[in-house]
Amino acid sequence: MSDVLRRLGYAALVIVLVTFGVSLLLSFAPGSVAQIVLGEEATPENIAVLERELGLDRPLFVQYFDWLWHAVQGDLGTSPITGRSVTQSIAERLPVTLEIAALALIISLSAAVVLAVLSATAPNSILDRGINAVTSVLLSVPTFVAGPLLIFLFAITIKGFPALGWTSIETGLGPNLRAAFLPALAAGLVEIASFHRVLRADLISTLREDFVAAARAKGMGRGYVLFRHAFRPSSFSLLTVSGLSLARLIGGTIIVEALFVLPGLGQLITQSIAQRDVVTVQGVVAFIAIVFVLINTLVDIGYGLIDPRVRRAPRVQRSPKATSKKEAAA
Amino acid sequence: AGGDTAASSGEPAGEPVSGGTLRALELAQPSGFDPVQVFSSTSMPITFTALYGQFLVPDTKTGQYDCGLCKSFTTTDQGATWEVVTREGLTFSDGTPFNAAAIKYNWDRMKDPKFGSASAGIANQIDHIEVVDEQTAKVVMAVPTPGFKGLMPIYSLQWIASPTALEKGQAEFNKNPIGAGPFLFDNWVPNGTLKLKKNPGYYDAPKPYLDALEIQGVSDNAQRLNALISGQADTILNSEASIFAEGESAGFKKVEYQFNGGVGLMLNNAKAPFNDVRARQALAYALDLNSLSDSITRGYPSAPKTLFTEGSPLYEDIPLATHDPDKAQKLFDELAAEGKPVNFSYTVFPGNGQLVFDALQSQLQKYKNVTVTPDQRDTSQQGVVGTKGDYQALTSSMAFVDPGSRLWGQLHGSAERTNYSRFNDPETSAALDAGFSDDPAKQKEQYKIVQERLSELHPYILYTAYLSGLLTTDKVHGAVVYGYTSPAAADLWLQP
Amino acid sequence: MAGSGSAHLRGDAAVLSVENLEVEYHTAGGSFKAVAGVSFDLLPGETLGIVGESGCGKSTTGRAVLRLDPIANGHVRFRDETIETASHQRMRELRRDMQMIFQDPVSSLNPRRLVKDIITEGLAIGGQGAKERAAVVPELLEQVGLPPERFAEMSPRQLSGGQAQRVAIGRALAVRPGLLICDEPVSALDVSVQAQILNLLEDLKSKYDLTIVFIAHDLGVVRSFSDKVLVMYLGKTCEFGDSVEVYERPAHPYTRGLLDSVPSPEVEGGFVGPALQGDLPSPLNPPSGCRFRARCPMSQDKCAVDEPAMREVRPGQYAACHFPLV
Amino acid sequence: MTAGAIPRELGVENAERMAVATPQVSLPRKRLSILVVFSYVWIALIVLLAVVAPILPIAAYDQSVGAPRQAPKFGELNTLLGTDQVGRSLLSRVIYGAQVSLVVGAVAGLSGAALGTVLGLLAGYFRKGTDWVITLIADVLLSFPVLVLLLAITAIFSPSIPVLVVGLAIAGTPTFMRLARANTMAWTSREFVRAARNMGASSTRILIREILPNVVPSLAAYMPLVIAALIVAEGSLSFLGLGVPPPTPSWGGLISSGAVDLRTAPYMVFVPATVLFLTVFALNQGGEHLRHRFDRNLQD
Amino acid sequence: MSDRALLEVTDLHAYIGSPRGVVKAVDGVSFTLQHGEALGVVGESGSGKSVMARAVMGLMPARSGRTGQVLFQGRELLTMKPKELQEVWGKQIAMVFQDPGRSLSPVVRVERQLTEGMRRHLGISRTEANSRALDLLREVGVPDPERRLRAYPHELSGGMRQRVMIAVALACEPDLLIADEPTTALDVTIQRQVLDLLRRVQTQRRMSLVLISHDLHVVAGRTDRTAVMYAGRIAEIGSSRTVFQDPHHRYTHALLSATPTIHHERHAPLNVIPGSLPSPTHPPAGCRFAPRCAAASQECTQAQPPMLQFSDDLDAACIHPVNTKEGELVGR
Ligand SMILES: Nc1ncnc2c1ncn2[C@@H]1O[C@H](COP(=O)(O)OP(=O)(O)OP(=O)(O)O)[C@@H](O)[C@H]1O
Ligand SMILES: Nc1ncnc2c1ncn2[C@@H]1O[C@H](COP(=O)(O)OP(=O)(O)OP(=O)(O)O)[C@@H](O)[C@H]1O
Ligand SMILES: [Mg+2]
Ligand SMILES: [Mg+2]
Repeated sequence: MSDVLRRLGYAALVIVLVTFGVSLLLSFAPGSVAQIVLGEEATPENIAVLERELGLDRPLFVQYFDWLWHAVQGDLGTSPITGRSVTQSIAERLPVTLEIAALALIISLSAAVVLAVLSATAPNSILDRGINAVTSVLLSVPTFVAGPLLIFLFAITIKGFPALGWTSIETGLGPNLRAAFLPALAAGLVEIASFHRVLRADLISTLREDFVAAARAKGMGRGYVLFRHAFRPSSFSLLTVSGLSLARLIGGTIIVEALFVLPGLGQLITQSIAQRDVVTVQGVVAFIAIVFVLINTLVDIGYGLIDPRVRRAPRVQRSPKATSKKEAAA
Repeated sequence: AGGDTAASSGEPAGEPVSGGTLRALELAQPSGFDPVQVFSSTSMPITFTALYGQFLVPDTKTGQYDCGLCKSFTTTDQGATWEVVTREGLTFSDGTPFNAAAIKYNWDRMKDPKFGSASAGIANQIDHIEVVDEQTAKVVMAVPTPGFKGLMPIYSLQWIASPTALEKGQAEFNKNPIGAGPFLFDNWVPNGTLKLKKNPGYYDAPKPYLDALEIQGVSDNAQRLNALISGQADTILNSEASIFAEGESAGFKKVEYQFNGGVGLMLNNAKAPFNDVRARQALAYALDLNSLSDSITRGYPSAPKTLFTEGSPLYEDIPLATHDPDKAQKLFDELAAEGKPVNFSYTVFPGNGQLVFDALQSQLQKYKNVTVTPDQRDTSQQGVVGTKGDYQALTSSMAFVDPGSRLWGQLHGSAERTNYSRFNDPETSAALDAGFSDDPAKQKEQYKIVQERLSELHPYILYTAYLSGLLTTDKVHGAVVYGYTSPAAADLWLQP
Repeated sequence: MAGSGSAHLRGDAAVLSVENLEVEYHTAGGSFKAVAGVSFDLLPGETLGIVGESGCGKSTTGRAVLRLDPIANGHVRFRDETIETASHQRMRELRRDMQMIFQDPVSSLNPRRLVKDIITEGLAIGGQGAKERAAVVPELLEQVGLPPERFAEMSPRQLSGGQAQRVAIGRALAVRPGLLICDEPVSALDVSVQAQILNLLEDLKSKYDLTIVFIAHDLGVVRSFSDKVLVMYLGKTCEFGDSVEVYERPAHPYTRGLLDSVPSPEVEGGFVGPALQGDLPSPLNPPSGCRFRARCPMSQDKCAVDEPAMREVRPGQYAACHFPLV
Repeated sequence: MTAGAIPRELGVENAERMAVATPQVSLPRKRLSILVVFSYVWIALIVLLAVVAPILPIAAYDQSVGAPRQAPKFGELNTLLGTDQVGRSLLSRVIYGAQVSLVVGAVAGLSGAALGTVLGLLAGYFRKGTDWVITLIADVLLSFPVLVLLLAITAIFSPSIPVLVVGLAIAGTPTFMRLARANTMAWTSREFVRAARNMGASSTRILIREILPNVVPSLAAYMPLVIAALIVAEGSLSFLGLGVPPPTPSWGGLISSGAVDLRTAPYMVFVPATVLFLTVFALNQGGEHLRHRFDRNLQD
Repeated sequence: MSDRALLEVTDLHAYIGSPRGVVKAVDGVSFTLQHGEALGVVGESGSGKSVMARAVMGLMPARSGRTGQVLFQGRELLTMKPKELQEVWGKQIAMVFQDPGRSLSPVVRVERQLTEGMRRHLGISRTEANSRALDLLREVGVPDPERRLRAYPHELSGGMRQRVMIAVALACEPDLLIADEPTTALDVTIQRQVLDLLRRVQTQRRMSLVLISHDLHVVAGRTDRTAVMYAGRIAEIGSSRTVFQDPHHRYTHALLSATPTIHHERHAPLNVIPGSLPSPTHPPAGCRFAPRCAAASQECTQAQPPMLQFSDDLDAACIHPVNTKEGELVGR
């Protein structure tokens, strides 16, 4: 229990530091939201009035703690640019970003698992080397190159998928998935490579373990041993990496969202930074930090699901080898 | 005054047919629909004419403005006061009356710095508004503004929203904006698709023809075309020559309108080096505007040769600039010898800015005693740079439909806040003032002076035409493009 | 057993005297005392063997004496110095006089340094210049039986386990310590190499007049190498005495069980006595009273209540047991 | 030989087999794979070209060499890879672009690595409070999406190479910090650290002499991977229009400005994209290779 | 079949490709194992014991090769197809590995690890397999077997895990159990328990046993015959009592006298074997122990000494044998 509290406290600290950091950063940026709102024809007096109206003439600390005070109560404030509640803006855009990120993760995980199993069953074979070459290629194609290429291929040449825009799930799952597929693929391609890499390496080393030999020595088939005995203990690093990558995908959908014109968090934050809309930026950043913490927690829970050894408090006596290996994996 | 003739689509298509849903892509995404929040005349015309209708409708034949939602919009004292009369019985879609009080409410709101309207500048030219009677509002200007009516289509003063709805606050309003336009708000996800449905109570029946509109804003030109090609849209707004060409070759219909004037380098006349007219002239001589334009428009050069397009009644064959490298070099050398070398920075904004800079830089590289360096800013400063005069050269547009409003504001010596180039030439100012004449001949004469002065003094070096238009599938008709706020949503229809 | 008490300490003559040493570890599962009240001392030139099953706290004891693990309680005296209260600075100096040799020879050598640098590391820390150090390298290597010309420039990866252990010994002896703590120095080595190292240690011991704490789980090795032996169980002491006598006539049932578990090919069935039942309990919640009682064939009610203290059962032989085998 | 000892019988066939039949075993390939060789050659080539760019017989990167938008064609060197919208040589721009991409990637990578390593060493060695604070910093930086951080930084300072380097270095720091911390913890638990402490070594000495030399190789093996990631990050920024100021070329900038013409002049994207791809690919391959060679000592 | 040995290994070679070259881990090993017999295999680390066991089973790593003959109940195992081998594994030959912590799947409950083999080989139902698993756990002396069935390996102590491993190996009543250093990772007291257990089940079930260890003392007291391996070859093989008390091979002898026992005189120097194990990739020609052997002659370094029969129950590959009984060295 106290452990849970400590974790929560730590997470809160991280979130406060992140949001304060971003508001501090943006306070150094030239230009102000009032200027943006008022546009070209603004007079300095108008700007001053608006800034007072928005409370931007107060010291940074006061502004920040005011924001924090409201944020703690669940009110992330209102964007001076759009006049919309930030909570609501996030709520509107979250499904898009979340779906893209989750779909990207699903696509890349499933591809990577299949490839890694193929690779690991015959390390250094022609097949393995072929797969490695393919994933190395994927690893080296950044999203901003993959995106236009996918659009060119699948939207313009083949016309199978929309080139841009979002169809919400209310319209129907089919159109929704069609709209999400290309962006998710563009974001997920790079991840396939890293997932494949860690899973392959772990599978290969697990397959060399005594317990795999022991299971084989019982007369169990190769496939059975691979999936029943070897797969779960090999998926630690995969879990760590996919947690990191999900966090990265959620924070980094900026490029895909820009490429495919998706109404997601990435767009929101890019726009808000450009418009010096600190309130929205803080809200989104806080939110991403929360998601990050959440993903970390999920990953920790995931470890427990994958491996009964970490479910309960770690045993006192652990062979030093096992400990150091875990450490390295983490 | 007059502009170019309008371009329109689907002439031989016959009578308009009702029904259907049109999917359109505009140039930008709205961040809200409260008129104080927007500045939307060329980037989101369909959205806003759909919600709020057209307050004034330009007559493309005469270049004059007819009344749309208003009954009359007149001045009798050279723009010192304006009388705006609304239509009898006209209501907003929530049933509240569209009357003089509603106009006063909306325009007063524009002036209120609390709302931070982007049109506050023009609204502030209004001193106050008197509600004369239910239908009539008297607009008293701070200084006589003869071009006020012409400015209307550019600014968001033209979007009149229901005061009752606005009273509920911006957030509420954006969830259900209420105007008196041809379409009603259906649903909207910010950055997503805006859905609108037909307003059965629209004053100008049988318009609108469409049952529904689905509008999305996409700022990237190429992506908009991609979407059209991949069948995601029926029509896209466009302002780029190369995209028009590509779209046409992909089998789409083009509807294109060219503004007078164009887009180009705005030189800061109040700051070295361009406070010296020779520096501006040297630059104008030095640049091969067609090749500059070719680079920027990706192979469809359109550097305007003259201030007015050939179809305009005010057209004169006075070239805006001539390419003469030798003269340019001489002037550069001369200035350098005087210790005033032409070393300037070009302010680069995200978007096309970098390309313009590259083109500029690679051309000037061939000359001696001139250098250009980039001054990168982010979008947030786009508005500030001009107002503050914090630049040497900057890409800006000097595009207009009728010269009275926009050109006056940009070039007149006493148009302080909107004259970003700080150009102050008494001769030009006098001619602009005199240009507000009702006599076409006198007008033409005065604007000839303006054109002569411009080709002599070069406050702007225009390198590309300012286009506005549409690419559509064969089915889309009724798209008339004539400058700001076009096409109007009410006119569009779909061939079943 | 599993008792405390310091009846077996021999007073001021000892070079090293450890009294009621306690070391506590904090883990995610909770805190526990890996060493829970251990006392022993060494006379000059003596070798003390510490035996016990894995996890009973042998290494921890060795490290705590050097304060490489924090001392939670108890006293450690080396010559005239009180270890547990010595300043950091003083401790750094003192440690040079008390060296340690570790179980895993390979991991105790820095893989990124050469043998000649490793073996003179103590001298470098002591402030000797590069020239002086280079001069002593051959001597140091030779004394541990490694031909200098071949080994000086080698990296630890190229060494076999036995060679690595020789380097580790050489490094420890380079600073001329008075006390040497050997933490299972041969258990990672093959039998054939183990004998080489044991003989080497035996040689060096007489040559440098070393006082040695010798930790091992191989009972045969401990017996042949040490004068006195201390038997530990779950962080506590069971028995202390002359090594030959303790092996011949163990007084503590645990010592007896340990000795009976040593395979002996000469007897039918392979073992001389009955087996000990059960496993080592978790140190997180050790049994009350005598920690050994759960596995003890002769445990009685008293054992669950009272913790036995070390007491003399025979002249010079001490055991922490309510019912010693006498 | 004793009289009592008689040779064990082995069947005749077995005796024969003993002479010949030993198993044939293939050895793991020791040779560098062709891809790795290619990768090193490519990296060397790119670095070399970037360094000697000024003395190469190519046009300046900001000089127009002919008509705009020429497709690649053999013949003249400058138009070998085509020209851009302004008529500048893509070959020259790609080569000079390498300067930016490599400098930004390498300098940011190295400084991020240096900072991260120092912090990671301290955290992993001293643990407790130091570890807590440093891990907190890492977590804070990690929960900032990299691009958001960079967007914020470029909002403050207008983009320039130093700003990019600083931004990317900050972005790269937590990764190294975590790596260095994990490595340090693993090495600190080794007996040789204890042995050094037992020799009277100070913490500084242990950190610098004992642990650092072991941590650095495995971190260095990650460098190419990180540099590759940073080159991509710089590309993404340029793609968003926040890269190095014009007319200085960078690969990301070239791809971004070409992307608009993807349909009509695809080579404008393909040329820089291929170079970027090959470089990132080569760095990744090289990194993997180095990691296999140097990161292993963690395991054994 | 009863007159035939259960397992006949003839001239077995098992090589493994490694980055440093071909490791000649097992290089010409021959022995036979009778029904119900317990054979001990001893040798120092790296002498090829594990590889030999795995080569007999057919569980070799990638990049490896085997030649020779492994006849199990008259069937050649070396050339057997994987499918057939799977029928032999677990059902007829079972194996227990060195480190009980590493040879049980960490993420699979004891129950499944015990029953999956039975269900595969014996085709019995889940409930039946479960009740047999309970019986097995009881047999190997695991207290509270119902609870242990639901446990994960990490929840068991080392000794308990090794018992479970033995139960797993016994599940399908194999004819041969190969135990590769089953007690090396355990403490003496636990080692003792496990060794007793192995001995008990072996005699009760009349099963054949190959017990591998690096400690001659462990093997000698509890097997019928013992083979001493050195650098991939068998140096000496014979009845356990003879090998331990009257070894003929120089290596066996040296090994025994280098081991301090409870009877060793305090502080007396131990007999040492100079040098270290030969390189597994480039072993010396001739007798592999020759470079470390005090009695080595020219002859020893030239040809591999043949296996010589010294008595009914002892063979050794040594041409300068020791005879400890008479206290004198034979030969030279
Ligand atoms: N750094 C540590 N943190 C937590 N627990 C530890 C640590 N080091 C040792 N322990 C625990 O302390 C107890 C005693 O450990 P110690 O290493 O002293 O035993 P040992 O007798 O040397 O065993 P072995 O024979 O296996 O070396 C064990 O339960 C061990 O798991
Ligand atoms: N998978 C492998 N790859 C390469 N070499 C190997 C492999 N397995 C074993 N070897 C080598 O084969 C030789 C014999 O190894 P083996 O494991 O059989 O020895 P062992 O007698 O079982 O030793 P230990 O007592 O340490 O278990 C050693 O030199 C070892 O390094
Ligand atoms: Mg220990
Ligand atoms: Mg083995």
